[in-house]
Amino acid sequence: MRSFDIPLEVVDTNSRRMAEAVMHELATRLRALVEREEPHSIDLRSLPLDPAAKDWLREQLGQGEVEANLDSIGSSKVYETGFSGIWWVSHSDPEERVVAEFIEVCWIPDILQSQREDVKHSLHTLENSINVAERGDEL
Amino acid sequence: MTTSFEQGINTLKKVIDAPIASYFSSCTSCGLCAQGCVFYTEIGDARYTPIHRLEPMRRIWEQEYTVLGRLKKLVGLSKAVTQQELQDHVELVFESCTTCGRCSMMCPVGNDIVYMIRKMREGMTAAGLAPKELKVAATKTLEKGSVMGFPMDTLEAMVRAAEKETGIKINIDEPNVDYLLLLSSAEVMQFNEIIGALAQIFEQAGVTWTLSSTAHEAGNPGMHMGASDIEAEMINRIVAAAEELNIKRVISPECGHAYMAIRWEGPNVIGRPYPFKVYHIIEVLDRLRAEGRLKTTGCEDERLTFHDPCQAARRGGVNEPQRNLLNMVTCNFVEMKDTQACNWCCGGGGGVSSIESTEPLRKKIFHRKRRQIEELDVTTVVTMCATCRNTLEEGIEDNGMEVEVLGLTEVVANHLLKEKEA
Amino acid sequence: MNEIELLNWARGPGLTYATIFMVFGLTLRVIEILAMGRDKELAEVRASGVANGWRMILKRSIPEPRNWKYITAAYIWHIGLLIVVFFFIPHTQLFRDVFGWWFGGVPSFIIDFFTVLSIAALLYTLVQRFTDPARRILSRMSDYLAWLVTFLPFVTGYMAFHRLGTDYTLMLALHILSVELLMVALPISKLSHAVTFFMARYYTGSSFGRRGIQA
Amino acid sequence: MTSEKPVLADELQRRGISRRSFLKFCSSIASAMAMSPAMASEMAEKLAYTRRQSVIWLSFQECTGCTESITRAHKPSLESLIFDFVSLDYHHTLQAASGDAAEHAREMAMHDNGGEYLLIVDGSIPLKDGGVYSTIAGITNLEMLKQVAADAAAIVSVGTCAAYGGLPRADPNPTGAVAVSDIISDKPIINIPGCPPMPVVMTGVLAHVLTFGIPELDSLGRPKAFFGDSIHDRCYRRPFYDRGQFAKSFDDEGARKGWCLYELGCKGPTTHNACATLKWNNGTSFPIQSGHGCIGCSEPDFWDAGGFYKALSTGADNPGQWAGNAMLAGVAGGAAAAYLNRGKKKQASDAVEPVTIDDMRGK
Repeated sequence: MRSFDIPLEVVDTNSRRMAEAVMHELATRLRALVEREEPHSIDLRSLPLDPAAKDWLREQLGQGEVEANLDSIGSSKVYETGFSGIWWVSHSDPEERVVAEFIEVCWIPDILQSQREDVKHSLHTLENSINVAERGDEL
Repeated sequence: MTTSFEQGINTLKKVIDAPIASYFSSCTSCGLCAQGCVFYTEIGDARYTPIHRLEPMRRIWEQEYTVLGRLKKLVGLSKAVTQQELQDHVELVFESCTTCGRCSMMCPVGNDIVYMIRKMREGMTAAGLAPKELKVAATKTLEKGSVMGFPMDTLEAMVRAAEKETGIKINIDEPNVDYLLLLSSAEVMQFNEIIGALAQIFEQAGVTWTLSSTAHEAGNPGMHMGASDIEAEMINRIVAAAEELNIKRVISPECGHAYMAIRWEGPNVIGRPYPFKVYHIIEVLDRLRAEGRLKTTGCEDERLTFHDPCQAARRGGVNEPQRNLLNMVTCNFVEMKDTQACNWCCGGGGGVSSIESTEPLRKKIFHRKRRQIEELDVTTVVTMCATCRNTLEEGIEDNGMEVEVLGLTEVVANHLLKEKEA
Repeated sequence: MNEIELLNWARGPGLTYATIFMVFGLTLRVIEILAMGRDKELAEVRASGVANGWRMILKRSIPEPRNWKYITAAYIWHIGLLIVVFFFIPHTQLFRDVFGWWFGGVPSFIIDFFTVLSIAALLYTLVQRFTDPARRILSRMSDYLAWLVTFLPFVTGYMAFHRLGTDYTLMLALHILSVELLMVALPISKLSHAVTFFMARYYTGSSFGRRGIQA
Repeated sequence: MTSEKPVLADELQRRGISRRSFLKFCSSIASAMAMSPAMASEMAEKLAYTRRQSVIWLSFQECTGCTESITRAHKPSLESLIFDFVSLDYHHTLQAASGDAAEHAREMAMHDNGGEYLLIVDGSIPLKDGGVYSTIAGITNLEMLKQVAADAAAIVSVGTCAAYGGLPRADPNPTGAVAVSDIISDKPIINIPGCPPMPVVMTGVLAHVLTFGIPELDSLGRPKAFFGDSIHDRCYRRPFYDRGQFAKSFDDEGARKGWCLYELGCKGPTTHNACATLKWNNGTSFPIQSGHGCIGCSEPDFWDAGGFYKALSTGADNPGQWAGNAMLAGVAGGAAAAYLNRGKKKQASDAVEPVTIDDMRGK
């Protein structure tokens, strides 16, 4: 018998209850976002959810209109769930293993936003390349 | 010897044996023995907790016979038993304990507490602390041959009277007969109709028997007191008489402590087995019944109950014979709620009834017996111990109850099938 | 010394010392008692005392209903103690390790039930020790200490199992230490009745048996 | 000196690591440390404006497993980014320089960053016989530790050997090995025990030290973020424990079904580490998941806890082996006590005179 033949799933009723609690929390947080502009993020690793409970949660939330893939030292996948304002964010490392997973309640997840420093750097690069092109034209 | 505190302590050291060591080792101070004790339950004084009565003995055991106790004594953690302490325990060991042994039935770890009380009395007596009434009774028995101090002439006169009444010859010092009958002083003085009754029963059953002029007293104050030497001397007289008359069976009369002394303690205090067997009179009658030699007629139709004497029933193991006989001669016999091994003491045993100062205590504890009798709504209580009978009669009178007390032998005799009728 | 070192000590040398002390002490006590001897029975016996001696060992374990007020709590925690000590699965591991064989365990929720019950019963017996006059007059300091060393393993065990109080490692160490305290107390206190009661009952039972008393 | 160094943000940009990647790194670190997700951007902000931290890494009585653990990833992992954030000025296994040049690099770093450098230690320090059992460049470990620690800002003890003495300290401890904390008491010490420690823990702690300072530690000097829970508390097999379903051997039905390994000696209940949640080999698995109980490697004295395959509830030693002798001694003691008791009893019995009628009559 190989070690990966050992089943990993344990039916744990506590885990399912935890997933149900997450649904309630999301409702509260979504209200806070609408009424008070308060974003929130739930770290899924900090919750004792077994794979079955996580799947259940994923199923409940569904998939919405937006889906984005990042390529930044490993991939990241971000999609809006069936509930607008609730996002599922999962980060993988270069070996495609999930290293962090969040459910974010926000208008748009930070990680999708262009970062000011990156933009500044881009601007610099862009201007440089224009200058180089122009100089090239002059030549 | 000259009794002294030292003699007492040495005696206590002497009597501690493996059972006692195991008992003290096992006691968890749970206090359940108190629930068995009639003195504790009726009077409610915590000092009457049976195992508490043995505290000096426990300390001697611990200090002398356990490694830990020796150490504790060495470093002064454990105080030696004092004379005053023993003195204070006279009340608990003699005056408020009838050695009925009911506590021994309650103990969850199985301690035979009253076995220890008996041994403790041994030490107390060696320390010169035995109650004076018991000492007087012992003196009378040793000197006159009977607990109450009446001479043989008195008994002989009663025997002759019984002969006249029944027309049956009663032997004294007759050798080679089936049985040597012992009597207790209480029977001779108060319930002497027993002699005639037995003569009739034995006559009918075809049993030969005799009394002894040198050993007629079954009672043994030596046992109550815990003076084994004195107890042995009285036993030896009986053994000598039985041997001299070449009798193989000795009958202990309707007296609980006598049965305990002669049947169970006797061989052990004299240090050798008997050349004869000992029976309680009720055992003899029951055997005759079983053999069909005891023929009775009719039955007592009064509603009656039976009081099991502690030393014969709970401590002596005579439980069935009395019931067989009762079923033979009574038709309205009801058992007490607590009976046989768990019967409540009448309050007079263990020498307590002979100690004058205990009268108020006895009056208090009799209420247990009163309730036991009253809840049965009987008119008669039958028993098979002269001391119980006395105590019951006294208590019943004190409480103005309308209940009659009878000895079982007498009840059987009353229903004996007469020759003519046969 | 930190928690894990304390636990290692408790599981290692501590347990060994406690076991040695307990076995040595109890053996000594048993020999000490047996060697006191008892006189040979010279009266003609009705029956051999042996059978009734053994019968008494079992028979006195049966509760006497008339005393229910005084014995119920004690029975509960004694039974609880037996179940918890000998049938809690981690405990069965210990016994299996020591003896090479042991019974199966029972599910933890049953152990939990008996632990709570036993703790409550023990508390009640303490109340009784203060309130019942007979028990109070008999109680010496050693009786209260014996109660305490019996009580502690239940409480520490419960707390360790439920991750209550302090860190589990420390709680487990305290639990094992409290049991070791109990083991040390066994031969030097009235707790030795756990072993000597066999003798007490046997002696009484055999002497009763000889006289034909069945009780 | 340090102020002349560029801030991390510029370094990263120079290496082509986007700010977004950096944010992602911080998110995963914050998550691993069970910090609130909101802290991730704060950490990113702070980290971006720190300068590369000078680190001196001393290896004493060790097996290099700790270094292996942290550097073993085949591809550059997210966690290995941390090495871009620090300046590893001395590490005698990893550095290119050797001999005097290496020692010189250490002295330079100490000189240039006095009071600010971070000291990382792996391995225990032998004290016996003047510490001769382990020396570097002729300097005993004890000596070197004291020297380097004197001007360090903080010390990180990596691995169980440095944190608690580990294998070298196991009974009978022939070299007199001790932990860093047994020698240094005037500097903050963070213990990252484990044999070896988890790479992500190392990364997380360094990131925390660089941004928020020294993390909250437990009584054994371990960051609570990683060592706050026991393996057992976070074990996915925990429900089997609660239900009393235990594997009895490594090849029985229970083992195949993935039941609890308690009876097979798992030390999960008393072991504090993050294996059950963060897992090893980039999150692949951890010992219990692959069918072996936890051996408790992140706890002090784990080698001396009675064997990896003895259940936690059993004696570490075998208490039963002494029972026979204890009983014999008890018999001997009992016999001696009995002899004394019998003598005493006989003496008392001999002193007792019979009670006679004269005693009854009184004087």
